[in-house]
Amino acid sequence: MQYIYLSIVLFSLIGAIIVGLGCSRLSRVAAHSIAITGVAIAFVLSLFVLFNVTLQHAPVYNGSVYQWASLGGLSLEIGFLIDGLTALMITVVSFISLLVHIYTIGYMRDDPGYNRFFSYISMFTFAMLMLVMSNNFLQLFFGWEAVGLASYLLIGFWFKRPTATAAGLKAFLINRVGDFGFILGIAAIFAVSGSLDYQTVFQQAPVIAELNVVGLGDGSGSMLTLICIFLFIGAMGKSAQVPLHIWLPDSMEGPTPISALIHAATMVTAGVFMVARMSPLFEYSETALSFILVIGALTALLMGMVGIVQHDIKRVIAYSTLSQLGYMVVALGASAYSAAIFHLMTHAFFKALLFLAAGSVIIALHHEQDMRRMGGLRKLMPVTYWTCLIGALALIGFPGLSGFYSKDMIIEVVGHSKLWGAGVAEFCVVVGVFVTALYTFRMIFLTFHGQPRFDAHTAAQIKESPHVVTIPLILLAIPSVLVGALTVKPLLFGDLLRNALVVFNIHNTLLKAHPEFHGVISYTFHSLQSPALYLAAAGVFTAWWLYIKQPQWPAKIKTALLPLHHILRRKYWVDEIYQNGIAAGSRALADRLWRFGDAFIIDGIIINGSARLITRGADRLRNVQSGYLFHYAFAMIVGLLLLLGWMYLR
Amino acid sequence: MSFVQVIFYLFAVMMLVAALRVITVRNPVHAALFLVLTFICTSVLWLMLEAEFLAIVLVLVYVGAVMVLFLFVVMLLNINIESLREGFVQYVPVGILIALALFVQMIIIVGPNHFGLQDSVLTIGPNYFAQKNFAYPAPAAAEYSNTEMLGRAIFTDYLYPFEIAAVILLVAIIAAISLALRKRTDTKRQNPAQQIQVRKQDRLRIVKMEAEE
Amino acid sequence: MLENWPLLSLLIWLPIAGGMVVLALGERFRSAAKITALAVTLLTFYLCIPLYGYFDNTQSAMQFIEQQPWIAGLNIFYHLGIDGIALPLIVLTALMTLLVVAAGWQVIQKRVAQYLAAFLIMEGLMIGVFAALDAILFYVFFEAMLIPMFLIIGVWGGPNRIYATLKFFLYTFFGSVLFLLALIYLHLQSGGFEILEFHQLPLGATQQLWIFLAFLFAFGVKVPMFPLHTWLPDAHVEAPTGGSVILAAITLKIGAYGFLRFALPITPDACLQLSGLVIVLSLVAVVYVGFVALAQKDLKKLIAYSSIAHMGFVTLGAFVMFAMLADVAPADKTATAILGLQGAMVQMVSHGFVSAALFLCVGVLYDRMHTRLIGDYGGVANSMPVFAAFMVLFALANTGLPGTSGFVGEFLVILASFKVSLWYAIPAATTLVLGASYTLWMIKRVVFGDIANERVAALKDIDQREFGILALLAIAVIVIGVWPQPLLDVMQPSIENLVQHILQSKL
Amino acid sequence: MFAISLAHYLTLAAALFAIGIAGIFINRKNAIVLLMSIELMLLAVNINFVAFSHFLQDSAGQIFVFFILTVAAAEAAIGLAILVVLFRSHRSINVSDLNELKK
Repeated sequence: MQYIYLSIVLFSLIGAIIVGLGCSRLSRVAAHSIAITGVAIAFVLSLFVLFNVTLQHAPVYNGSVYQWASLGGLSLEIGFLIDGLTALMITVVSFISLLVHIYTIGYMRDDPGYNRFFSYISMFTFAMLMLVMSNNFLQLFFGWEAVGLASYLLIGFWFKRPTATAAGLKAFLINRVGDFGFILGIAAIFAVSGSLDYQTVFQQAPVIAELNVVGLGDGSGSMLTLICIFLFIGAMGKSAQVPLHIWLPDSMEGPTPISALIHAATMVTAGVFMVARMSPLFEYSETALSFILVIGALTALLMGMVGIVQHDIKRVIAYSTLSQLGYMVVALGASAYSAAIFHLMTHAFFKALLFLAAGSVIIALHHEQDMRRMGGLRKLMPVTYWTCLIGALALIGFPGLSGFYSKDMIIEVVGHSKLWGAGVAEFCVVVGVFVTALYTFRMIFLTFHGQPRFDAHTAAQIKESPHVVTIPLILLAIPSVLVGALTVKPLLFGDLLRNALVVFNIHNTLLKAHPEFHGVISYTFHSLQSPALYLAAAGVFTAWWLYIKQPQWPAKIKTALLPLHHILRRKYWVDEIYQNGIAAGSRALADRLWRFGDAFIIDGIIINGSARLITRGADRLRNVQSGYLFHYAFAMIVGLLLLLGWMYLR
Repeated sequence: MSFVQVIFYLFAVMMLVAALRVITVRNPVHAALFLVLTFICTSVLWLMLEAEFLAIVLVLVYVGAVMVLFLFVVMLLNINIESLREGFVQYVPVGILIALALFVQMIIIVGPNHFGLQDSVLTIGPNYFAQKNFAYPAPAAAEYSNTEMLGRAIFTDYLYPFEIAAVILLVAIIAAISLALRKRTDTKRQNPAQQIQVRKQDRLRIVKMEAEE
Repeated sequence: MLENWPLLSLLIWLPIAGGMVVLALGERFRSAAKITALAVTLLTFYLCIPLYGYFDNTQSAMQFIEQQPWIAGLNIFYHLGIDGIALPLIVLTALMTLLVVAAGWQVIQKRVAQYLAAFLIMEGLMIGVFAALDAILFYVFFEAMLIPMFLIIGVWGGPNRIYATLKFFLYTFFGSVLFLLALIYLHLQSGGFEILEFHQLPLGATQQLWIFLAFLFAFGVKVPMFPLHTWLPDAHVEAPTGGSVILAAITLKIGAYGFLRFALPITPDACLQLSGLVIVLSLVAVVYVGFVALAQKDLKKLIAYSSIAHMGFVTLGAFVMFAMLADVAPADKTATAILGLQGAMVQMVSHGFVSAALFLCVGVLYDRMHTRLIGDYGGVANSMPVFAAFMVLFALANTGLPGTSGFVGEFLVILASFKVSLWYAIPAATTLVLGASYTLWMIKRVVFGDIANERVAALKDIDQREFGILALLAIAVIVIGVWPQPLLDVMQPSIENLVQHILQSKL
Repeated sequence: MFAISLAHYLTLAAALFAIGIAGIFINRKNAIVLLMSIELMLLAVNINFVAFSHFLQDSAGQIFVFFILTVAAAEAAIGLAILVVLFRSHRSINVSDLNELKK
């Protein structure tokens, strides 16, 4: 089995390396064949592992591959932990990655960086697989940073565009802010437990929970809370939670397959996955859970609202991603880790679907992304339309589709949470349902319905995308419909994740919401009674009213609610705060420090100052050196006199 | 006053006077000649101290060679004496003052009592020259040879310094020659090597001319 | 067969002799001089293989010992020997000189033979510093090393080279004079100059304090530590590429090596007493210098400042365990100390590779464009794709990305400092953000973007020679990042031994 | 009996030395006389050596004088050679003109 686990990661790595090194020499067909083969093998093996874990109830595998470093009694290893959570994650990751690889053949057909792109996405897949399969914090951090790197390279893929490189840099730096917290969290774990191995650390969790932080305030802060918050800061960076979210919308500068792969389905879920993986630690700290709950809820609502006013089709989906990530984080905060993972999985499918569908529209319109210049594409691109509609319905939680189960569960569990901030969170997620439906169907209606808003010349050229694009869409549409109903039982109520997650009874909101599970059908009907469904319907109706029935209304509403619209258009000025406050501030600080600290004080006063002092002193002293022989003779004789005098007086 | 004392005082006074003249006469040639006189007086005093070899060397080498060199140089160079004597009078008082101070100090410090050769602390006066707890050395035996003694010492115990001194002298010779030597460009002389190497075409030029009518 | 050879002496004197030969060949036999230089560096590097092969990394004692009386009257010996701390640095030196000779192959037009000879002699002297077990021998190599570097910057340097060389020389010399004073004092106490005897020498608290301050100045200048660092950017900016590479890769390490070889074991109690100062200075170097790097407009200055920030991690790792509370269990203390010191050592080796690689990259650009200003570049990736890939890789290593060597040292040091105190770990961890900011912002402005001007458009991608040099460094950077264990294994016993020694009070 | 004691010689040497010093001051511009004054001072030292050698019955003093004579001869030779060169280039041996080092 160990070799199977190893091959899962290695095949995608080998693909990345071969394509990357042979970048300019390999033909395009060879490049994508190699990369796709690597990921396909990874996917097949992951599927095998998943079956092994679910159907044959294979025991949890926890073994090391090689020793990375050992020093002073500390052993750092690279190894795998394979349980239900990992198996599920690797399957989702490799599946979506595989589809994105295939889709890329069509999407990037005309791009000069074709081979490079395949190398990057294969490397990204490798990094993400390393992250989820890790059995220790070191490897987790490795994968954590490596996906950040891949996203940096991929967002800035079109490096000639200044906006793209800026967005890549921004993504990396914001992620680094998160990693700053994350590495401190890891260091804290090491400091208290002396190990970086999951198993060892989790076993010590009860002990760690008793520890207090030395040197912080009055010494009564809980060490575990500190660790959890540090770790969660890492998750905030990677999963783009407020206020570290700003990189995600900008990352839409990258090619669309990347938006699907990284910024919808996999990388951004790393934070959610990590918190779920760390549930044995987070369970001990209610403070940290409250913190998570509030951050998630804020992200869910605020980012969804921004999505309503976006014109760029990809940005709408990006804000939707932010909002949905907020939902997952809320679920984590409510200790419903399995619900978060469940939503992570369903969201991966339908959000990848939405992105790829949006990409399909974008290629058809020759890289036009503004929805104000779309419309009426339903007839022209039927496959894209229908698959996109499925994705949208799944996103808003249409009964029976995958998003319905996962999102509804999150809303329910938040209602049962007793933590501080749960009330706010519940309000946010419930209102969020309406908002989600509104922006999603606004996008659908603007893009596919109504009158075409592009010129006839363009219209004549529009045709359905090639098979390499539509097949992945269809392949993603299927799980978007089915996966929720099929997996709700094993994921939420079965024991697939039981080995991986730890939930205290006192926090077990899932159990409170559904003491018993009577099958998918009754569960579906039970959920039909919840207000969420009707809010979603209201959202769809509003969108229909505003953008199909009365298209002049949005402008009126906009003028009526101008301040609110302004706030949303400016995205709460967070970007401006970062740009003008933090970035410009630190640049100015850097400049001051350099000019004042280094150039003026150290170099100017201390170094050159002492040199000047010596020069001046020497200038004075130099006059003694007249150059006349008799002056020196005189000095010698005076010296002789003094010497003799000294000898006498001695 | 014994004969020895007469000789000593005679030559001592002569030496001091000659030395004074060295530094005060206007003409450097005279100064050099007075310096010769100083040396000669000194060599007499050294004879009295039974340092015969050094006394003779002083006359032969110093007077005979070094001082002649001085005279050569002085006469060789066309010296403008007047410019050199600028400020002469002005500096005389300072010179005398410092010389006196130094003299007093040296008498006190380098004087005999400082080396434990006299028992009193400091007695400048008639007793200053008296030798107290320190015997006069006995006159040397008849067969004693100062030269032989020096020779033995130099070629045994002081061989290394002797060789080094020789090298120093050699260096001085070479240095002096190389410093003072200069290639004169305005003299006409023959270079036999070049003369031998001369070929016909260097000297002979055949010019074709039209025959004159 | 080779194990009985005086390998260390060979490693020291072979390049020096080679340098003399190259010097003698001179300008008239340019190509012969170049080939000789390359052959000598290759041979020297080849000699490192038996050195590594016969090195026994299970024991902490000095190995390959050579001892001859040198100045008997003062008990000064020609005493060589290495342990696990010196070995990686010696190998690094040999490798870097090889690369520098290769890098200067076509670039240097003026006085090639002298240029190469300076590097060869420098190589021998640097290896001598790492191998010396006699303090005076160490000092002689330590000082003599200044001369070739002085010439390299002063003769082949940029327009402001005189200022830079003087600053470099005076700074270093000031420190080393104090170092000499400390050595003389130690000699008066012990009667010899054996470094290993100094380690055992019982010293009082005040004595240790003064000796430590002398060491702090001497090695703090070399490292360089925070307020003593301003010579480095100037020297780097003016130095030719090879000079920068050696300066960053090796000479900075000599400062840190001095701390490990002298300051820590000779004056452990003073280290304990002043550890707070050193740690604070190191953290200032990380944060303050990180910010200063952000403001730089000159590529080399930026990398120079980044070097200072990275060397801050070395001193932090070397001193952080002293700040542990007294009531911590000894085993815990030892473990943290090993973690910090190993981290510092790995950081040194890694920084040797990464900064050298970055300076070589800048050199490649400078050779083509003759400017170091970031503003003159832009969109280099368009005309030099292969080079851009290397430069991005090294930049990422500079930001401490896991999987590259830059990560290992920083990670270990951050782990160790958190173990000591939260307040040391937080500023240290800011390097993740700051390092990424200044490095990648530079990359964005230089490598990415559209072609900035026609000069950039006309750039030719790297040739095979440059490719080989950069590829070698890239492999080293990745191998250490993916599997640091072999490197750690070499150092482990020596570091354990050092830790045992320094955690025992001499009082 | 009032024999010639060591003190006589030392006093004489001191006087000679003082005259040499005075000579340096008085003839501060004439390089040749400066050299002569130096010879006077050396001679004074030599007298001391010989006198001590005689009164202490130790030949080392005379040996030393021997070497001093050697060195003094060398010094005089080189000094004069320098003077000649100097005169050739400056047309003067005035010490006040010799301050090139300062420039």
